Amino acid sequence: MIRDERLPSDELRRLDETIRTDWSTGADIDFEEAIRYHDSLPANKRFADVLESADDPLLQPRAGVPRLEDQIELLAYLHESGEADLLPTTIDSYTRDNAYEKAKEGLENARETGDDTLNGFPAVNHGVEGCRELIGATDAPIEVRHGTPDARLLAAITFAGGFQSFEGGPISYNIPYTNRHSLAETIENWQFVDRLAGAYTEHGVRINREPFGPLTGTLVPPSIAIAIMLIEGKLAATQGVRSLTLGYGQVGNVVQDVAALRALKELGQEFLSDEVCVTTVFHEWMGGFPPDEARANGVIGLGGLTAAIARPDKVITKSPQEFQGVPTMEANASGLRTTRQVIDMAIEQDIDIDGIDREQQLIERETRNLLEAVLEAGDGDVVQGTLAAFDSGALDVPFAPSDSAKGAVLPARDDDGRVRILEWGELAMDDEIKEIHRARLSQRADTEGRDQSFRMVADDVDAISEGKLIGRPEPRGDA
Amino acid sequence: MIRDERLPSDELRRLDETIRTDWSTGADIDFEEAIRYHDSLPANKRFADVLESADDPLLQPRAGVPRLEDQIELLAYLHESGEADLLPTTIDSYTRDNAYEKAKEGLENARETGDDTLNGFPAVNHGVEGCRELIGATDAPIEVRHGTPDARLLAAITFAGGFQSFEGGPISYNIPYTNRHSLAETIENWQFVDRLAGAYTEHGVRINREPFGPLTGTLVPPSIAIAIMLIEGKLAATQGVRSLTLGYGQVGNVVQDVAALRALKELGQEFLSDEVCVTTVFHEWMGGFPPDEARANGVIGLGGLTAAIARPDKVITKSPQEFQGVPTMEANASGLRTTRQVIDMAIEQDIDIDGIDREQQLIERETRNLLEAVLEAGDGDVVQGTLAAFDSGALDVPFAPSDSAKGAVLPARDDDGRVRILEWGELAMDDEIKEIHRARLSQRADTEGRDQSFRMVADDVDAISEGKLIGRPEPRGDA
Amino acid sequence: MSNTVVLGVIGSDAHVVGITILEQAFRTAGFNVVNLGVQTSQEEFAEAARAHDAEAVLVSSLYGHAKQDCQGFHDVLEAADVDAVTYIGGNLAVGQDDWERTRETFEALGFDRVFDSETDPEEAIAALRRDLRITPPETERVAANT
Amino acid sequence: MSNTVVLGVIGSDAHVVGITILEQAFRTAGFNVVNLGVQTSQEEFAEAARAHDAEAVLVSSLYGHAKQDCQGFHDVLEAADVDAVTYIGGNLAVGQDDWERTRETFEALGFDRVFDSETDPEEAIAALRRDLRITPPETERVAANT
Repeated sequence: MIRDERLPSDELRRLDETIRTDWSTGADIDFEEAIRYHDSLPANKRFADVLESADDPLLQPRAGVPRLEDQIELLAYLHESGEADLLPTTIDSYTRDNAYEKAKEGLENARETGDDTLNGFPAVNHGVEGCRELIGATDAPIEVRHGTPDARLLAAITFAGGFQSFEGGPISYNIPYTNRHSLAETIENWQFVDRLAGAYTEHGVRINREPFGPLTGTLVPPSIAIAIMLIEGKLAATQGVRSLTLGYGQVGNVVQDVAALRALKELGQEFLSDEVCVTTVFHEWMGGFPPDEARANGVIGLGGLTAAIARPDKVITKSPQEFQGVPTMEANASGLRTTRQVIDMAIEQDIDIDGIDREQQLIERETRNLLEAVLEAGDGDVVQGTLAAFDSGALDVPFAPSDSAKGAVLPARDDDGRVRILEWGELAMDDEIKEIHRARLSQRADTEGRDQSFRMVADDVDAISEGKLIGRPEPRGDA
Repeated sequence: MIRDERLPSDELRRLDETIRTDWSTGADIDFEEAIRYHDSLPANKRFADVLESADDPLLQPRAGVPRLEDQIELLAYLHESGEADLLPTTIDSYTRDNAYEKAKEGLENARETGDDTLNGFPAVNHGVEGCRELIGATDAPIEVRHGTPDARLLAAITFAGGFQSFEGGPISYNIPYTNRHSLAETIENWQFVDRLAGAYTEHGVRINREPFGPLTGTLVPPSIAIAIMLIEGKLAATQGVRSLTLGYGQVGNVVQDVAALRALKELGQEFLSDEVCVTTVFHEWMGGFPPDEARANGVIGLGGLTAAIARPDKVITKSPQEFQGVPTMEANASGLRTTRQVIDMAIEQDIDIDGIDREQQLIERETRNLLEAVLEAGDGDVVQGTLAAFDSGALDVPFAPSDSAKGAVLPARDDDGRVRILEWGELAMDDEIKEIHRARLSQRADTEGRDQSFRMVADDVDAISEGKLIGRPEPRGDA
Repeated sequence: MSNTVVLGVIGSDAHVVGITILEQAFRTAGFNVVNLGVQTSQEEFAEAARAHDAEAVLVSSLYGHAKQDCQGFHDVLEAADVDAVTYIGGNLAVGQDDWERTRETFEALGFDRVFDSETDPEEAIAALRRDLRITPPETERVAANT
Repeated sequence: MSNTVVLGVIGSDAHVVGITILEQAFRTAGFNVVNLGVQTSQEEFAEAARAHDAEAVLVSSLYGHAKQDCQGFHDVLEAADVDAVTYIGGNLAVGQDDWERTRETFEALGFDRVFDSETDPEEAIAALRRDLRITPPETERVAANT
């Protein structure tokens, strides 16, 4: 039975050897030699140190193309013209599905035709050497960003290849992405990833790990996101991870977003051991964007302002071309600079908004409800508790495609635009909290002259892409 | 001696007849017929009514091209694609200098070549008929925006031509624009403009008048701008204006901007007679813009957020191409939509920032200092008081090109980015207020490890265009 | 009649928001809803429709590969003896294809109705009531008249 | 020596921020400053320089028409018996002209030094001290060494 316990060294070794045989490039991994490679990297490529020692929020875009030389060029552009502080390497979908043969064909195709036939960088196919060429050619720290339920080989190769930060986690890279993997399975996969990061850490190479906070990116109530961040943080810490960046995706209400980021930081420091350095990352709005670059820039601007007030350690930026999918590198850099300008204009200002503390207390209380339910369900074991809580619906994620989550929770915005819960399913929350949500949603229903219903949910899901925060009904009559 | 007194009807008539002879198109003005024309306009073209009855801030761009058909097309585009609520017609520079012959040549040239050989719409040359074609073809209210010290003929023609809103004032369209007109002269000019607007108002056509709040657009301390708005408002009200939109230009500090807009509204309602409907207009940042559309969008985003909190009645938007001068119509519409998106996402949120009340009190106290000095200097007469106060420097505008202002006041930002006064000249301000400013600037000086000096001023003037709010010195050494 | 509808996202598509809202809407409208979730195969649709004796099969697709995913779908339904009304909705074609052509394509594949991604759930519910000759519940008719 | 500098914006240009800051900077550096403000004619410069026995005439231009505005300027100065160092600074050419050509153009017009709009006031002050062989005040030399 899988539990929240550190994998023994011999188990790590055994797994590591098996995993390396999944694809030919696995053979090139040499742990001792990889440690020496990491030790040879200059200070400005050490992800955890750069992130943890920064005074102001650092900015990071998303970006990945199949060919090595193109990826080098893309990152150089985002670093120079986009003024990105931290760089990404986004992995292609085939690699996320462990379909390395297809990724290989796509890469060959890309090399022959010059087209981007993959939607990201197939790091497993590029292998240790390819990764190191990228690390060597790039003047900033780089994180692996993906969405891979079974990222064991990807981690083994990219760690050996010099990457010092790795996104994802057993819940956050499973529940929102797929229904093809059980939660027990991904927890086991990620125990290996975290244990490997821990092994590097023990040897002085602190690999930064970043659970994916936005989850389904669709009106996720802050306490649900934070509870999952804390669980994934705890699982990673058990395996020896010492640099953890907990994530949160903007919901668009400034007070709630600032409160959530503060709650995330405080609970992270409380819930995780003192050995772990906890930082936070704020994702600019992950829901649907307006099909208009001008309006998209407004959404990005509000994200920048929120970041200036909440001061997360890192911000993942969006581009004005978000609506149409993968942005041009110019649009990507543009999203970075719009965010930078707003942050730099606002961050020295004393902007202290009423009600942030109250909202933070509510979020923390809700999060504690969820965490207690998890610990109770697992008799103190986080892994067993997580499995049981998702199974019963005590822990749930709205709009999750995975069968591992009930998906019974439905969120809706209140009259102030904060995300509340309309349908609770079996979510472990005390009645007082439920009553607070009910009252807030009832206030909105009164304002709008309609009942609380799934219509609010549907309207809210589309609201920002249609230019508003709250999905109000159309005014009636000739107004 | 010119005083703040209503021009007698016969004087209005006499002046009106003289002014009409300044250019051939003046002959077409027929006041009675113009009243009938205004009465025939539908509700959605009545500027004052549309502005005063709106729930949320209305958006208005700047725009003017020489040819009538192009101006019609431009306004239609800004209304439809930019979703502008109120439209502008910006007048060309020759007309602002009353050089109608040159404007005529420019217009002919534009008609022959198709190029925009003038930087705006020469409304005097287009005459009453041309203006009415524009009003008739456009589905929203239109304001005349210009910068003309002697706008008497422009007002007579555009009012008769169906425009119901007219920007400018004797101080705000003189001091920041030119040193070629004395203040006494422009006060006399604008008494006519306001008296004419008042005559329309008496006949049921409420012409909206809008003093130009941003003044020099360069770190103008809020109380100075507000004092001048109140003076110009008072002068206009004396002549019979009943719809007044007082203006204020964003300084970039959210608390100070919100406080200033609230002070402007409250003092406007207090200082002006109850017969006058006072509204406010917020100008997005009028200083130097970053030479980068992405960063410019950040500046615009912060403006939108400020407007969402302060809720002025109107917002004049900027475009991402502000740096390079006149924007394309696409960029102009883009600035409108970026602003709209931020306002619509933030305006329903309860964003109550600490310290706004305190800052508002300070601004109101400063403004009262200035107004009292003006009234005292004029023995109760605002006109004479204004002339005397500008002459002595008791009232002053920083960075004003006009010899009518001392220009001895120098502003600088404090450690929070609020605009304070570093050099007072002879500005009428009590010692306690001066001490507050000194202390705030001293705090900044400490932070930066340098003395308070003109260097701060110079650094602040360039700061936003260089990506920051406050012009901090470059970090020393190898940082 | 069972008033049962089977709902799912076909193919490898993992977009769940649309069917989550559809599920709520149809349930509120008085239908029994079997929500198969995302990444549902043709066979899973057919099996569920037979097992629940469904009167309607509602297919959602948002990632642009609906045409491939639905090839032969109605043969699979027929082979499983499913006799249900079939609807499809979502982003049914990649890129700038015009909607009339898209609709014809999917009608030719055998769907009774084809909806774009802007369609409100109410519209689909109203259509299904017409197709199944169902009278809306009393409360709703009253509400609609106010 | 009088240490007097005459300062102004030439032509129809109304950009006042630059000379406002320059005035403060030169005054702080110990110069007597006569600020003629914006929209100053060649004749007004010459008259003020003669009247105040100025040792330097500093011309600012930011609207791109400096070349026209300065044609014959040094003849006007000479006619007024002004023997002063002359500097010009600002946005001296419209568009993308390269700076070296712009500098040569204005040196050919007779200016002793030509500055672009990015120049700090300190740089102009230091240059003027060199040109006039002035020693900076004691306090400033100390500050510069810390």
